[in-house]
Amino acid sequence: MTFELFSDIFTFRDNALRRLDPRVKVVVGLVAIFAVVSSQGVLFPALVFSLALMGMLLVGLPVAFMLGRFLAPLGTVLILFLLHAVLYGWTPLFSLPLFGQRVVIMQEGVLRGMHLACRVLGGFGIMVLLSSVTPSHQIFHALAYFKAPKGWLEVAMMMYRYIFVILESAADAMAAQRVRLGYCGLKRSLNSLGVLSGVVIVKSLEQAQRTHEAMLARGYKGHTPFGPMPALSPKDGWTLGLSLGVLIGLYLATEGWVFG
Amino acid sequence: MADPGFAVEAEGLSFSYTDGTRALHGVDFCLRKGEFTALLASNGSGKTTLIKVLGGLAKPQKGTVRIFGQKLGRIPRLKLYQTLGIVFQNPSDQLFAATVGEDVAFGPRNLGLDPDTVDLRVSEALEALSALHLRERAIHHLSFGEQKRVAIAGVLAMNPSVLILDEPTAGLDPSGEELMVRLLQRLNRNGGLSIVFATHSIDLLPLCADTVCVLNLGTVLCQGSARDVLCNHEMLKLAGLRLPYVTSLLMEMKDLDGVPIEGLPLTVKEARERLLEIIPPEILFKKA
Amino acid sequence: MADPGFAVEAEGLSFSYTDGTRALHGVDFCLRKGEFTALLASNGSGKTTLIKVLGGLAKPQKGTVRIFGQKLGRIPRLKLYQTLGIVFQNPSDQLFAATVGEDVAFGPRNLGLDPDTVDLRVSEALEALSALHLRERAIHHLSFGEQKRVAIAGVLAMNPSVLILDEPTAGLDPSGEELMVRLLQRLNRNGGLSIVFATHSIDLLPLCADTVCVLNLGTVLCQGSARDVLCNHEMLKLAGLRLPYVTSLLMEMKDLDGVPIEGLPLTVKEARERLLEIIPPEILFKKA
Amino acid sequence: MNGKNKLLWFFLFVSAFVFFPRVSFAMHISEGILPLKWALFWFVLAVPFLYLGLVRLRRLTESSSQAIPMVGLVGSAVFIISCMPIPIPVAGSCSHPVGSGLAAIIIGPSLSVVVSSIALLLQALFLAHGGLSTLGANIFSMGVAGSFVAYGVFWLMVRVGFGWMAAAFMAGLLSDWATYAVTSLELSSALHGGSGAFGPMFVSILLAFAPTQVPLGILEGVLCAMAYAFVRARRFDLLGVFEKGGAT
Repeated sequence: MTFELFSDIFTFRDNALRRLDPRVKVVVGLVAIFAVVSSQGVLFPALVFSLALMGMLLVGLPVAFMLGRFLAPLGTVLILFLLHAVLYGWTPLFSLPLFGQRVVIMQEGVLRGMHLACRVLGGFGIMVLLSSVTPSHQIFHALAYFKAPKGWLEVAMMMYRYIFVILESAADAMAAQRVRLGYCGLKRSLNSLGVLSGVVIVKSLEQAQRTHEAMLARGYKGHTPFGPMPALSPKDGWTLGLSLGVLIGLYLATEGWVFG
Repeated sequence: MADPGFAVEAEGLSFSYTDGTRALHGVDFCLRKGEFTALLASNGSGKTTLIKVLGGLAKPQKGTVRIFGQKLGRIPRLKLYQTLGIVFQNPSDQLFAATVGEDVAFGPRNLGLDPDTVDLRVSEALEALSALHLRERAIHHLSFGEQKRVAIAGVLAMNPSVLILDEPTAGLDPSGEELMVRLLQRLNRNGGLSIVFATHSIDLLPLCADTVCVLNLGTVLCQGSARDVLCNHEMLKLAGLRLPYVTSLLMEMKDLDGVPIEGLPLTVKEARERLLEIIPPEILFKKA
Repeated sequence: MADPGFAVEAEGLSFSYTDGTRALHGVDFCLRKGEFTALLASNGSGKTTLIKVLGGLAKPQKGTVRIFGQKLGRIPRLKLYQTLGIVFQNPSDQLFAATVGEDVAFGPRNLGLDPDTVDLRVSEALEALSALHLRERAIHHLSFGEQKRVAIAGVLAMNPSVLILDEPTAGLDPSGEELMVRLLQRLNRNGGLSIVFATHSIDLLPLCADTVCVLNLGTVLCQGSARDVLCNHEMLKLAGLRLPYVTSLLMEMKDLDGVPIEGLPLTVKEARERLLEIIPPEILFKKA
Repeated sequence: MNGKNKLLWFFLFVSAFVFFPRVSFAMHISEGILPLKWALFWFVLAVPFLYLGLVRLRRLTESSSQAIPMVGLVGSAVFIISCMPIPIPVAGSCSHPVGSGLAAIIIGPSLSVVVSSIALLLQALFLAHGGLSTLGANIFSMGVAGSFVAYGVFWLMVRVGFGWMAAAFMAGLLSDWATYAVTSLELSSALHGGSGAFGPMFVSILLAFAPTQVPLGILEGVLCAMAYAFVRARRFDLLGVFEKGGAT
C-alpha cells in the first residue's frame, strides 16, 4: 500500500555519511544536483550517478528499496526518451514498424533522450542518497542555519511529525472501511475515499487543537525556538572542501572546459 | 491439512514491512469454530499486524491463512468480509457516518441489500450490543464505551461468523470492561460466533476465554487452554505480561509461604473456593 | 482560605462546554504539597475537563483554582507552567518535535534558557524517566510506552513542582504499567513532586496513591485516604468502578463466607499477610 | 511532420497505458528533467506566491498562536490525501489526487502554496516523487496554479450563487486540470529543444497524460466535494482560525 512507502527508518541508521554535519550534506547535495542539471554532456551526470550509487551501497541501502525509489523516475525517463527519439531531430537513425506504419527514430533525439536520462538518474541518485543519510529534522535545521523563513520551517517540522500520526489513523480508517466492503467497485471506492479524506482533515484539525493546548502548557508563544547548530568540526570542513573540489573538478573536466 | 473444525487456521506466517521491520516470524495460530480465543500480547508484539494478516489486509511474505478451510487469497473479498469481521482498536477511526444508525448501515448497504433488510440488520446488530437506544444519536455525542460498542455493531451488521477484535476493552472503565466482556460472551455463547480477542488485560481473560495464545516479538510463545497458558509464569514474564492479580496472590502464598493450594485459581470465584478449602470452618463467623 | 500546605486547591468549579454539555459541577479538589493523589474516574466523568481547568487551559464558569495559594488567573502563564506540569493522555498530542531530545528541549527553550542549561534540563528529565538512551531517536520510531515516558519528560523539563497526569498507564501492557508506576513513585518520593494521577485502573492505585478522589458525572463523590475511599464499595459501584481484584476476593470471603479478615487489604502483599494470619500454620508445607 | 502526427499520438497513448502505474506520479516533474535555466525560471515565478503565503502565516500567528499547528496539521492531512490511491476506471489502475485544491478551499490559496511547497519537498526527499531542482516548477504547477484556480473557482461559484458542494467539485476538478496543463506546459517548454517543436511537444504531452488526467480530475472533484462536505458537517467551527487575516 502507498501508505507504507513513507518510511525514514534508514535515515536513522548509523554510518559515516549519517554522522556528517547536515549543512555539509545539504550544500554538497544541492551543488551536485544543480551541476547535474546544468550539464551539457552525458558523462558528468553518469559519473555523479555512479558516485551516488556507490554511496548508497556503501551505507548499505537494501537493493529492493533502491529499486523502489528509482522505478518512478525510470518510467518517466522512458516516456520522455521515446518522445524525443521520434519527435526531435533531423537525421533518421532507423525506423520501426508499428501497426503497419513505420516510426522513424532520430539520431539527435536519441542523444538528447540519453542526456536527459542521465541527468534524471544523476539528480535522483543524489536526492535519494541525501535523504537516506539525513533525517528530515536535520535538513530543516540546516535550512534554518541558512536562514530559510522561520514560519515555513515551523510548519514543515509540524507537518513532518504529524504525517506519521495521521497516517496511522488514516490507514486504520481505510482498513475499517475495507472490512465493511467500502472499496468494492468504483462508486463505493470513491465514496469511501471521499469520506476518508474528510475524516483525515477533521482528525488533523482536532489533533491541531490538542497539540496546541499541549504546546501552551509548555510555554509556547506562537514560535518554536530552534536550538543552536554546533560549530562545523574540522572533519566536516575537510569533507565539504574535498567533495566540492571533486565535484567541480569533475564538472570542469567532463563538460570540456578544461581539456577542450 | 484443512481441518473443517477450524474457523481460522494460520501456518508459518511471516511479515515484514517494506522498511525492513519484522513484525511476524513463523506464527501459527488457530481458532476452532465457536471458540473464544484471547490473543495475549504486550505492546509492539505484532498483535495488530497479525490481525491485519488474518483479515487479508496485509499480505504475509510467508505462510498461509485458511478461513473455514479455504485459502485466504482465493476467497473473494465480498465473501470474506461476510465471514470475517474485524474491529480495530480505536473506535474513532472506524465510525464515519453522522449518526449511529447510518454508520452501522454502511456495511449492509455496501452488500447491496434492500433498505428493509439493511434496517433489520442494523437493528439486530445494535440490539446484540445493547445499543439500540443509540440509533439516532450523533457519533460525536457518544461516550468512548458507546463508540466501541457501535464500532462492533458496524462489523456485526455484515453477519460474520468470526469476529476479530483488537483490544475491545482498552480505555474502558471497569463497568465498561465488564459490559463489553459480557456482550462478547453472549455473542459467542448464544450467537455462535467464533471470537479472537486481542488484549493485554489479563485479569479479564479467565472470565471469558476458552483458549489463550501468547504473542511476543512476532512469534507465538504458547497456545492452549487458559489454564495451561496462565500457569506458565516464566513465559508470561518473558512476554512482558503477568498473572491475574488473584492468581498471583495465591501463587505467592503457595510458593513462598507453603500454603497447600490446589491447582491454579484464575478468577475471584475459584480463588475463593480454593481458599475456603483450607481455612478451618470453625473460625468462620456464622452466616446471618 | 489559602492554606500554604496545599499545592493545588480548587473550590466550587463548574464548567460547561459551549454546546451546553455540563462537564463539571461544583467540584472541590485539593492536593497537598508532596502528596500523590489518584483521581479515580470512569469514562465521561469530567476527568479530562477537570485537568484542563486545573491547568488553566479551560476557564471555569464558576469557582476558583489556587496554585500554592495564588489564584490561577493571576499567575502569568510562563510562571504557571513552571509550577504545574500537565501530561495528556495521548502522547502524540504532546510530542510535536522530530526527535526526543528536540521535543524535551521545547519547554526549556521557550523559557529562554541558554543552550547549556537546556541541555542539562533535557538530560535530567530524560534520566528521571529512564529514557536517556532514547535522546537521539525519532519520536515516530518509539514504542507507545516510550512515547508516554518521553511526554512526561517533556513536561518535567519545565521543572514543575506539581505534575498532573491524565491516564499515564492507559494502553500500556503490564510491564509498562509497572515501570510507569515505579517511575512516578520515584518522582514523588525522591523528587518531591506533588502528583495528580487520573486513572481508572484501580488495581494499581493502592501501590502508589496516598489519597484518592473519586469523580463521577462532574462531581466529586469522595476524597480521602486510599483506604477510606476504597472501603466504600457502594460508592465505587455508583461511579462505575470496582474494588481491586484482590480486595474484592477478600471482601467476598469476609462478607459471604464469614472469614474473619481484619481491615481492608488493598495489595497482593497485604492480602497475603491477612490470609496467613488465619490459615493454621500446621497445614503449611515446610519451606526449603 | 503532419503525416506522422496521427500515428505518433496513437503511439503515445499506448505508451502512457503501458507505463501507467508508474506514470501516475508524472504530475510531479522528476528531478533532472528541467535544464538549469528553466528550473530557476520556475523557482523565480513561484517565490512571490510563497512569500504571500508566509506573510499571511505571520499575520495569522500574530492573531492566534494556534496558526502554526493548524496549518501544519492541515498540511499533514493534505499530504496523506495526496498519497491515497484513486481508482481510475479507464486504466483499471490507481493514481493519486493532487490535494492542493482541497487545501486551498480550506486554508486559503496562499497558505496552500506554503503547505504544497513543504509537501513537495518531503515527497521529493522521502518518496522520490518530484525533485529538488524541479521543486520550483512543481510548486508552481501544483501549489500556485492548483490552489489559486481552485480558490478562484470556489469563491466565484459561491458568489454567483451555486451551492458550495458544486463549487467544491469544480474547484477540485479545475485545480487538477490546471496542474496538469501547467505541468505539460513546463515540460514542453523545457524539452522542445528550441527547434520550434514546442507546439507538437505540448500537445503530445497533454495527450499522453489525458487518458489518466481527464478522469482523474473528475474524480478529484468528487473527492474534494465529499471531503469538504464532511468537514463542513462535522467540525466547521475548527476552520475559524483561517478566517482571520484576510482571504488570500
